[in-house]
Amino acid sequence: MNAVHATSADAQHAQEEGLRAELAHKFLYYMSLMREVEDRIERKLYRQGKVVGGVYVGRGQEAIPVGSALCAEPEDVMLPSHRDMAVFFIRGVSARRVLAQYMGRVDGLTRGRDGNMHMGDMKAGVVSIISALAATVPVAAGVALALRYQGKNGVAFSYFGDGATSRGDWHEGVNLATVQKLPVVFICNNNQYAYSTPLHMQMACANVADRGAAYNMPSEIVDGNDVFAVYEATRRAAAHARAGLGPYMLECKTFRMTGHSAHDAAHYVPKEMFEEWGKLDPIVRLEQRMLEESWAKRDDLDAAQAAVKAEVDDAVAFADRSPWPDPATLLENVYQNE
Amino acid sequence: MNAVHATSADAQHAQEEGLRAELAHKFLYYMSLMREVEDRIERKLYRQGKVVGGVYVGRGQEAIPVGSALCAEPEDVMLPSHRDMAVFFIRGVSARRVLAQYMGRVDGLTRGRDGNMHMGDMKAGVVSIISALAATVPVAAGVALALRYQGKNGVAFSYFGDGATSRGDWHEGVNLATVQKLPVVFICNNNQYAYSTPLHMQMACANVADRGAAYNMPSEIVDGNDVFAVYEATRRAAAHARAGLGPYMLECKTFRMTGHSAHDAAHYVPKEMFEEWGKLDPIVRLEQRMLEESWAKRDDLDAAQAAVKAEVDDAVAFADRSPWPDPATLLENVYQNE
Amino acid sequence: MPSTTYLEAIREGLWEEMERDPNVFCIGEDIAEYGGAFKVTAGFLERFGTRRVVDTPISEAAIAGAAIGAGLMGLRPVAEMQFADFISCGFDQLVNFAAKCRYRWNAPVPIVVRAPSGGGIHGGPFHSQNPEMWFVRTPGLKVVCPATAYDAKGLIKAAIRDNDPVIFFEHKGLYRRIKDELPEEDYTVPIGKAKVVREGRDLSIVTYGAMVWTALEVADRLAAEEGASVEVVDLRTLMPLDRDTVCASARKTGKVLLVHEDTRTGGMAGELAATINEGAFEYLDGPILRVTAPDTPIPFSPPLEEAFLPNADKVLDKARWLYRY
Amino acid sequence: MPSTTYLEAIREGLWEEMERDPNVFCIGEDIAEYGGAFKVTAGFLERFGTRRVVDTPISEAAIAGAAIGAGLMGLRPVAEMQFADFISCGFDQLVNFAAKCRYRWNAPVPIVVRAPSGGGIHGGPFHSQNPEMWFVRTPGLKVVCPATAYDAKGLIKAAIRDNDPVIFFEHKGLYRRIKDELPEEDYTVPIGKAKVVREGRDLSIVTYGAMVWTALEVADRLAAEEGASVEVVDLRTLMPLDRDTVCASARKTGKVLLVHEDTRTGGMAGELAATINEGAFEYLDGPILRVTAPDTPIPFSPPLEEAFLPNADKVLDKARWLYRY
Ligand SMILES: Cc1ncc(C[n+]2csc(CCOP(=O)(O)OP(=O)(O)O)c2C)c(N)n1
Ligand SMILES: Cc1ncc(C[n+]2csc(CCOP(=O)(O)OP(=O)(O)O)c2C)c(N)n1
Ligand SMILES: [Mg+2]
Ligand SMILES: [Mg+2]
Repeated sequence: MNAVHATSADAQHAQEEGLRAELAHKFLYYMSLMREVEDRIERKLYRQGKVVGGVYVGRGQEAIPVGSALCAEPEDVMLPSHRDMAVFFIRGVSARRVLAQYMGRVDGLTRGRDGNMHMGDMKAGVVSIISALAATVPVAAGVALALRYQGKNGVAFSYFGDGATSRGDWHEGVNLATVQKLPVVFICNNNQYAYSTPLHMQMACANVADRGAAYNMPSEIVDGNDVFAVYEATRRAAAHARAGLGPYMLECKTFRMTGHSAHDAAHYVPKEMFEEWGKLDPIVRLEQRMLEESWAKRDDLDAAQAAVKAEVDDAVAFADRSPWPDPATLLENVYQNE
Repeated sequence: MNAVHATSADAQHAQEEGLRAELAHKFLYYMSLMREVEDRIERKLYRQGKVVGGVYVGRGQEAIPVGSALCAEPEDVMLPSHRDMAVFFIRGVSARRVLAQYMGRVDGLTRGRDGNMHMGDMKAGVVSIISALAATVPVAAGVALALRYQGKNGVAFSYFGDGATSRGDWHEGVNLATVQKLPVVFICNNNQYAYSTPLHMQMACANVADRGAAYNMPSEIVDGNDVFAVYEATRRAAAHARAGLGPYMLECKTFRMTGHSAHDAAHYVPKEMFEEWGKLDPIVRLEQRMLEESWAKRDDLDAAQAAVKAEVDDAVAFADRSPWPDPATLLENVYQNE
Repeated sequence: MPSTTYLEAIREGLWEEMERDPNVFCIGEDIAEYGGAFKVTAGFLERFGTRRVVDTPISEAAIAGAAIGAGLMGLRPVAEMQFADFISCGFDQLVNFAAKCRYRWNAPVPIVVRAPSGGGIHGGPFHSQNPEMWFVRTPGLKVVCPATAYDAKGLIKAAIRDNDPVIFFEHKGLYRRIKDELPEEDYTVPIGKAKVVREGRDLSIVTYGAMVWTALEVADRLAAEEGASVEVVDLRTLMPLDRDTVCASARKTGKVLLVHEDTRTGGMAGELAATINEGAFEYLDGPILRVTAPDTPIPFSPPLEEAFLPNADKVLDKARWLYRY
Repeated sequence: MPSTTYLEAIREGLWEEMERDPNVFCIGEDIAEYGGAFKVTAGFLERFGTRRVVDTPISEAAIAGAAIGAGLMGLRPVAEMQFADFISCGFDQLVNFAAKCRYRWNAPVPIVVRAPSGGGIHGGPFHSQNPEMWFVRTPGLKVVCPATAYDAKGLIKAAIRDNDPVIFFEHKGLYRRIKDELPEEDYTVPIGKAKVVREGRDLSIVTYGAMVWTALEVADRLAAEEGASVEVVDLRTLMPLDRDTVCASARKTGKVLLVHEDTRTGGMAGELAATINEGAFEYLDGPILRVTAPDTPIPFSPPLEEAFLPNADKVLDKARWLYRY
């Protein structure tokens, strides 16, 4: 290896390092933003009665939406589930609008017509979930069919929890996608509970990834609390799908660090699980790595967190000022031109 | 080995041979009966307009219902699909009543209220299918749950085609049965087509048995045109389920030697497939084996076939004499006591 | 007896039936250790064990199907939908399997499907629906919608003892809002019988579920306002429909206001309007009117939900108009 | 132009829309090489290829869901249910996903779900149903039930061009029985508009689907028998319902007979009875009556099916009674 080569290799290495550091900062921003917005919702706004209805948060699972959605290309279409808030941020939906959505205000993506994560925006390439779990899975197949039909090189990102894989719609959607070799990345957050139901009462196989064989679909188990791991795996999966090789599933092992919803104290979860998984907090792990790799100093991190808090302060204030929907609009838009 | 042992081993062998011969005769009887009844329906009564509506036959697949259902114990409950007519015969429902069912007469199991294989009789331990494919799969799980609940040692036999495994109900039913470790034997007749749709457009995996991994369920591929093979495999499967080890799936590879229904000429099936599989006709194979093993002579077989024809002649005459349902009964029995 | 909530009444009815009949068991999501999303089966696991309190995967079709299979075997399953809104996920099993077994092959399917329905809890489009009409229009199913704690207990017991499939709608808004003194002894409320919950001469309000309470309030207010004597009929069961009680009330008062929380088009009010036309046309002194939710999904945000739901003011307006007609 | 059957009219409409708009495609079971169970899409594969004629596994929920996904992306999927009876297997996708997207998040779902429905072909309980009311009562869905070849073609085209989800019921009994001379040029029939298919003064029969032909026969017979002038209104679309045309007819004749093949309780006739009460009560000279199938599953055996289905004799009886009233 001559000097020129060495130099260019060094440069490349430095550049890669730079990219990784940059990526890490992005990860941290989106994960922290999701954590902070959800904390405000669950621990403040909900208790203050400013957020009503069902509230489900993704505390401890932030690496999954963040690591995966940051792989998405602009043409890709996201179908997040109910613990994937960061997907919206990454797709350009502001914390302001998300908070207004939770608070039932006109600036929410559904203008008060639906609550919490039940929102979407086709201009941002995000399809809204409905409550019925896994209902978006066949819809993701249809989105992918359309992407191919339209000659786009896009991929559909279909998100769901472990429990959702028990549903018939999940099976039908995955089956159709695999038979049709559609460009879909299936992303399971296996947080080991579905509401109060532990995994072994949801499925007889040990891993969600074991379900892949039924569809001849490559399925990978990923450390869902390691955002880099999620990112790398999603890149592999998306490349596979984009290359026309059909769907690819990622099972991201993680843990739900809360009750099922804001009103559930999760007595049924053994305390040790919270302790054990608490040590694997994806944000803490990311920060540690950033410090170790010298991608950031403690001060940088503190500053980043402070900036996120400020952004969320502003967003909450915005949402709180956002008007209530006008009851006179109740009948509009059930059908077009009404 | 001394003389006594040798003798008893010989005797045992002779006895086993005798049992196998007896079994073979039973196989032949039920397979021939099914073939003959279905032939009359599809090729005579339907064309004469005496059978109306949809007619689906199991020509070429007779080994599957016969080989499996003959393993069933009295307490077991059968949930046959639409190409499993022999299950009814084995459960004691006469050809007379089956033909009356097809002809819409009062002596059919549904007294004219439903047609073809859409029939059941809980006293005979047979649950009626509904049209929606795989709908009986979750019902089989419920039947098995009840068997266990009631302290019975019975097993539910759940039958379906390859295409039915694409349905959400199939997935939900199998998943529930495996999670609950219920005594169910799942019996797939993989006849390689679902209506006009070939296997590879129905599923991306090569075998239906590959779906078993998703449920951590033992799944075996069986020569579905070899009634002995089906019988032996079903015994293994039922023993597993009966021992409390949970469900077991058999994928019986076979071929639909007709169109999907009486009005379908199956132009979409390559001719060679009919030729190739025609050579594997399960009744012909059984007869050959019976001759080879000296369980029967040609004359015996001819006599058996003649007896079946006579039985079916009688059954057709019976069904033809059976009264039409009285329109005055139309409103009865939607609810109890009406 | 201390006062019992609507929710507690259902819980008691279910519990007592489990005690009475060893064939009764519960099946659903999160109903065992967790006791159900609304805690209707809290404590059941401890008393009856996993054999009779069966937690399932998230599989509404399998829950319905397994209940049917067990019902065909002579058991008496009580299946829980976590929310009535998810009943559409197990729809085919109910409308095609359960509903038609008896008619087709004389096989009773004695199951109960409990479905917490109704709005007013800011549940939004997927946790507030009133899907009763999907089932009312499906011959072979019975549909029950109790309004009081007394009826809720009596009807859940009757539903469990009934030999046909019963869809049992529990109004979430009533769960903890409504109370009754319940008898000590075992009792049932017959399926298929409406109840005149307030006698009147001038105008009938025919309704069911949460709107019974709205109707009673309107009856009071219209009496105070105009001295009107308003009769309130609580259908209690939607299918089989007690057409006689409805028509008798229509014949008596000559004016009928139909009220339901469900959306308008294709709602129960239509069926009632046709029934009254057929059975009491000559007695009518005014058009049969209806107050219902409008034909939209159920919005989440409180001001929208409030505008969506029928309430006493809206019912009173129409009642007054009809009374003066 | 040669005479075109109802089935051929749908086929032509679908074909022409596929030619006109590259975003239109078909998805369903056995629709490609086989051309569909009823051969509505025969020849489509050869013309449009597998990209635009998508055969699926047996997965009604996936068919509905995939159509929704593609619709959200701006395509115009036409999904086929092999029989309307299987629509219950994809039910949640239609009533909860498709129906509510526009209202909730302003996302149009321009899909058409074709569903061959109706009896009279000895299909039995699972191949003869008329499930329109499940969808009529679900705000956000449109429901179309053409009775003529002309309307079938015009409405399938309108449905495909419509920006909302449309459930398109094709009556199997009409597929090959009914013909029309169709215009050469492109035309559509507006969704949401009923049609007075026969003018009359004495009595209105309001109906849709196959029963339109029964109503026309009854109109002839009652004219011959009693000199009655019977008006026949074909709803064509059930949702949005053309209440104006219905009420105008009721106001004109003062007597209304409602007829549908669907079962009685919770059927369209109820909604119409309520609508007429609200919009034409003072004009009524007799009770609004209905002739429908009874509240049972649809029996298979010909004598039972015949007793089940409404027919001209049954309609004539009620029409005569009402005429003389
Ligand atoms: C069809 C359906 N049934 C039940 C529910 C109620 N429900 C909401 S979330 C949930 C648990 C979901 O578990 P999982 O898929 O693992 O996702 P997680 O909440 O753990 O992220 C349940 C049962 C629902 N939303 N949809
Ligand atoms: C839910 C549902 N969709 C569609 C149909 C129409 N249909 C009847 S049989 C059949 C093919 C079934 O294929 P398979 O399960 O392989 O059974 P086979 O007929 O080959 O024995 C179809 C599509 C149906 N009965 N149910
Ligand atoms: Mg989970
Ligand atoms: Mg097959």
